[in-house]
Amino acid sequence: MSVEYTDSDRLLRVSLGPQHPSTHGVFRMNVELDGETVVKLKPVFGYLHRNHEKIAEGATYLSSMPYTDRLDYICPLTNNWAYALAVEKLAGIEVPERAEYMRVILAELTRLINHTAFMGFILGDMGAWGSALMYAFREREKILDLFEHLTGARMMANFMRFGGCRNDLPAGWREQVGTLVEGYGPFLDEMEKFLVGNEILLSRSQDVGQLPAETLVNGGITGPMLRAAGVSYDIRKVDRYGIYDRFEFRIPLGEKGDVYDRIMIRFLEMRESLKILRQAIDQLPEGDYVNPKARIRGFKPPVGEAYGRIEGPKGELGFHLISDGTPNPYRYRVRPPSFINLTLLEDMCLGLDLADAVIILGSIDIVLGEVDR
Amino acid sequence: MNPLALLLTLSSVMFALGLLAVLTRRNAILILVGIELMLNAANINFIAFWRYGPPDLEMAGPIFVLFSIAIAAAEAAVGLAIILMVFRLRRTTDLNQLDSLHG
Amino acid sequence: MQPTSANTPAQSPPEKPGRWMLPGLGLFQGLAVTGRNMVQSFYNKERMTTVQYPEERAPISPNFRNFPFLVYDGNSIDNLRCVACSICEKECPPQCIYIVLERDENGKSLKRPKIFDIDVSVCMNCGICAEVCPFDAIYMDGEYELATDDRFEGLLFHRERLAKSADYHMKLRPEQASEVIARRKAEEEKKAAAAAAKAAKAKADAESKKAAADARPADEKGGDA
Amino acid sequence: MASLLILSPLVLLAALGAVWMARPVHAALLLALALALNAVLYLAMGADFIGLVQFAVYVGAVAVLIVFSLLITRQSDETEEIARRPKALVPGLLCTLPVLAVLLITASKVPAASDEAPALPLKKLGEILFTTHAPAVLAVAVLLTAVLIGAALFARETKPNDP
Amino acid sequence: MSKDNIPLWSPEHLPLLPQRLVEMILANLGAPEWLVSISGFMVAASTVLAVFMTAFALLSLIERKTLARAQNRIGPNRAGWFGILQPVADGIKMLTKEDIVPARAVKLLHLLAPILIVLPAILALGVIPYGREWTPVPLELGLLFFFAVGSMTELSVFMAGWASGSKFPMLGAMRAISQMVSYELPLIITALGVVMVSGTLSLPEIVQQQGGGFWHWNVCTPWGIVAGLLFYVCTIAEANRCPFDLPEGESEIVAGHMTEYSGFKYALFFMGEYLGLFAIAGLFVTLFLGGWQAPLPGLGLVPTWLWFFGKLALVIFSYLWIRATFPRLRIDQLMRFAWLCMIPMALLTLPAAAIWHYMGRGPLSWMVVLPLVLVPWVLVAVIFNKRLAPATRTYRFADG
Repeated sequence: MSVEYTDSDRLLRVSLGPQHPSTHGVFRMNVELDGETVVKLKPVFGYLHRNHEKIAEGATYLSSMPYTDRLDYICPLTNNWAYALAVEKLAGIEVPERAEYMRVILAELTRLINHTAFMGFILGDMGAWGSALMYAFREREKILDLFEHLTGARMMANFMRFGGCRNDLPAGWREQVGTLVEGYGPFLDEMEKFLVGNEILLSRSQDVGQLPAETLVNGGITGPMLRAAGVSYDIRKVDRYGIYDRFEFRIPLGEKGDVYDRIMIRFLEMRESLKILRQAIDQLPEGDYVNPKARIRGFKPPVGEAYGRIEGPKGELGFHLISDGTPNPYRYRVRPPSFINLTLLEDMCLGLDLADAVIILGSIDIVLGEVDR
Repeated sequence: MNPLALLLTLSSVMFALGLLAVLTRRNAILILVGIELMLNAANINFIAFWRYGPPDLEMAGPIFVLFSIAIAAAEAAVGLAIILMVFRLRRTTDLNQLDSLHG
Repeated sequence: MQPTSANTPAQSPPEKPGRWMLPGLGLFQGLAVTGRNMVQSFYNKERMTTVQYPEERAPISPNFRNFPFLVYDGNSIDNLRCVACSICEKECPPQCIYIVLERDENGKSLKRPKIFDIDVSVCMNCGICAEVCPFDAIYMDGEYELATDDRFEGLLFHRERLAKSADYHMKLRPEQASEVIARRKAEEEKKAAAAAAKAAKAKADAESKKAAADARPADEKGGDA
Repeated sequence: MASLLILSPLVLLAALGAVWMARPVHAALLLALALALNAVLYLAMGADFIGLVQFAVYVGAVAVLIVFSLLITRQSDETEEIARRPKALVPGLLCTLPVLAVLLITASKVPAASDEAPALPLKKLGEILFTTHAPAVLAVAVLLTAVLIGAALFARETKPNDP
Repeated sequence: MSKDNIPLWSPEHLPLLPQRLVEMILANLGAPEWLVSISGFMVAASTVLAVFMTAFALLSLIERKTLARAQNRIGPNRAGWFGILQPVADGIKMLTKEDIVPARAVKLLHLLAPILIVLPAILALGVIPYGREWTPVPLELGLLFFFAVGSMTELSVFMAGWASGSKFPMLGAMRAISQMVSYELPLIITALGVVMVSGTLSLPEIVQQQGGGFWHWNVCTPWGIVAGLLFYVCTIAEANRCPFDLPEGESEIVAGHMTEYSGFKYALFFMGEYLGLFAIAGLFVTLFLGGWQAPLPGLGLVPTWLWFFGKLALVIFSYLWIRATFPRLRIDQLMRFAWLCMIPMALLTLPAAAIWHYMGRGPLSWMVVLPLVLVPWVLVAVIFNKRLAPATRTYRFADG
């Protein structure tokens, strides 16, 4: 590394990343600083490119399922669901009711995981020495234990199948989720006390990184980031995919769309997720966990095209599939929320401090596995 | 050797060096460095005369040095603030380029 | 969609608009939380979840899956259930399975793998092989302490390393294994009845074919290798 | 005496470096060294209080300020020709040498040094400072306050981020 | 020597024992006076150094343990019982690591910086009174010496940042200097209040005056509460600890001025930081918490240095606790806090201390001085509440 200045205006060029303590993976920001103020920021990504889409085009439909786990490795089950939804649309497969409920439970648990971990990460970015992260991971661990019990893997679940789920709920799992949901509220209270009243956090996060709602909409931003700016857009309400129309829940909306709002919106969303979970556990019916007509071996969808999208914890997660009737998709395309949310990073950071850029990046909540695919 | 003479020689040379820096440096901040040297040379004199000169019951030497140090600190602060202001406006501290008052 | 305002205290941020809060109170709230955690981590199991790994182990769910293994019946690994149909090889997402069918001298399939290799450094524990196998021959193992300092051979599991008895399966996942065994038994019985009828004819066929195969054993061996 | 003989050349060397070094940061650091050695000189002469104040103010504040403004103005790695003007050397020396000559001649005519070391009682220093010199102290206090406010205003004008 | 009539083995004099022994042996061997005093001084200095090196090793472990507990972890517990050998393991690791010097570094300054950061910390530790009998260097101008020496740290941080020839260290050095300069002002001003009240710069003397129970400590006076609190905040900032750890804010500028250091030089930085922490926390204890004075009269049996180290441990524990909880400030907030809050408040403690000094201890002076410091405190609180924490937001809900 060398010290170099652009001759004209004597800016300091700093390359944050690809190996830097707060880039959430191998991400790089080429920042030009005037003092500590960011005057230019160029995100550089692709260090974690794994050729996911092309590999999927050469593999059978089922073979791509475990790869979707690895897109956003914080929340694999929503990825599974989005992909399964796309294939089900493509092939016209019905999903039994019990499977739908299982999916909702898993997706909301995943949302809890993601938002909880987010709280820890954002505090880490702000410089709190890991306490919040450890509390978050302590609770996340409980959910991961549930996942392990159900799917056999803590993170790389590979659980959803076209037409349902891979296996039925083990005995007692439902009750375990019930106790977890009951215990989660107090944890959120504690976390909120830890975070939200803290004056340092308030002064660090308020009025930082906000953009007008129009810009966000034009930029294709989705998820908590968009809702923090006050735009009511949640695919669970818009599409009502699965059985989300059966549950009573609300969409929290922010005021300013700064980092603070993004944190708070995620808190409120977790509380809504708990509500959904309670209802889903109560209503969970008996029945098939997978459509008995769905084939595992030799699955060939008809010629066609489908786009399945869900409200992932980070935003709209979509899979676009084109089938030519062979066992492999002709075209396979992911719409990753973190990647598209990341595109407005520079606009959010300009004119702010280097330290702000770091927490803004944290507040976007990216996972490089999904950004680079 | 007479310690007083030694110290006075030291302070004279140091003063001369400071003067040289003020006259030959182009960088405004480094001119300030020269000024600090000159001030210090003067301070050495005060302390030297207090120590080796005729008895100084009122301690005028040290007290003058105290004032001198206080004022030097103020001078440095103001000087650097001005230089920084100029730098912000003109993006340079090179005195040869700061010639907008030049006819 | 109609926006409504927050109502319950748990769902709105702690500060109410216009309320004067002592500055620094939030900091003390945070200190209280960490302080509570600091003290409670000494006696509260909920707070201190760390497990000292080599000495004590967290309980592992019976559903936990790691790398696949092959099941054989009885005591000999020659009785692998696998018939080397290569379905798993084809479905395996990272393509870490390599199978070669064993044939007899006549080139006739013996319906068992001559080579069955899994490169566990590539395998991603997805369990699709176990799912697609129509012969109940491959299942996911729960063993997880497989670290080795040999990056190449040490992580390439051959048939001998992969094969585990049906009893092991029974011990590992009793529910799944007993279901599988019951199903296999039923199938076996059905098959046995059918096979008994055919047995006499088959025997005659086999003898005549064997005579033909003896004539050209060398060819086949070369072809297999 | 021995300590003076050892220290004086060191002070001079450091001062010479501060004047002569091409890179501004080197010059500033050598200035800090010269000032610190100066403080040691005061200590050696028995003016403890002055020495420590010199150290705290010059090394702790003035030198740091100079160094910091070098950092801010991004001159920390400039080269020789920008830092100095060789053409000015001759006139500079022409002006400096007579001054030096006069000073040295004066210095050579000093009376013999008294050998008894005067004491520097802190309490008495304070009393004199705040009785005899009270108006001067007040003036300096006003000056310092003005400087504090002025420097703060100067510095925050364009960018609130920079101190 | 006059010390001979003091019992050699009393717990009060335990820390002085090595010095005494060496002096006694040398004197009995017939060594000249100057040799006796010099070796005695050397031994006294090494005693302090040994004590604080041990404390440094212990603190590096205890810090990790405490943070771990606050985060529901166990912390290092593999090297030796309770992880007690962890500092040794760390030390061996540091020593055997490759020492990397960047190609663009200015070699001499790069080498000098870590040394110059340890030096002032050690020097500053020398003037603090640890016990009634135990002040390594009882200087008349102890407090001034402390600040004079402490101000050297800024230059060494600058040297480290600049000499590395790299960007993150440079940013870190800029942050460190501006932070240290800004927080040194309130630090010195609040300490001035103590000087005014005690009428001396000698640290043992200041402690001596706080004797007779905790209500005589400087922190238990109306101006002392405010000054002590401000001083405490400044010590955190001067020690570069969370939430003022911007100079090395690892999520932003990797490790600040220490980014390009490795191996033993890095260990030196680490050591300098911890020794500086001891020094500044020790100064806080000395100035405001009564130094080695027992909290209640009648506890004469306990050796006084135990009280000092007990208080020091408490102060340092509070640093650890804070570190486990708080996020980091931003540089402009940090500066604003220093210049708009700390310095005016610190200046206000001076007249309060003066009034207190002239009115003497008593209810009347409480009634006069307390409002003098409380009113601006509340004013600043109101202003800050308005400006710094506009934390009143309501969230709407859209339900489908």
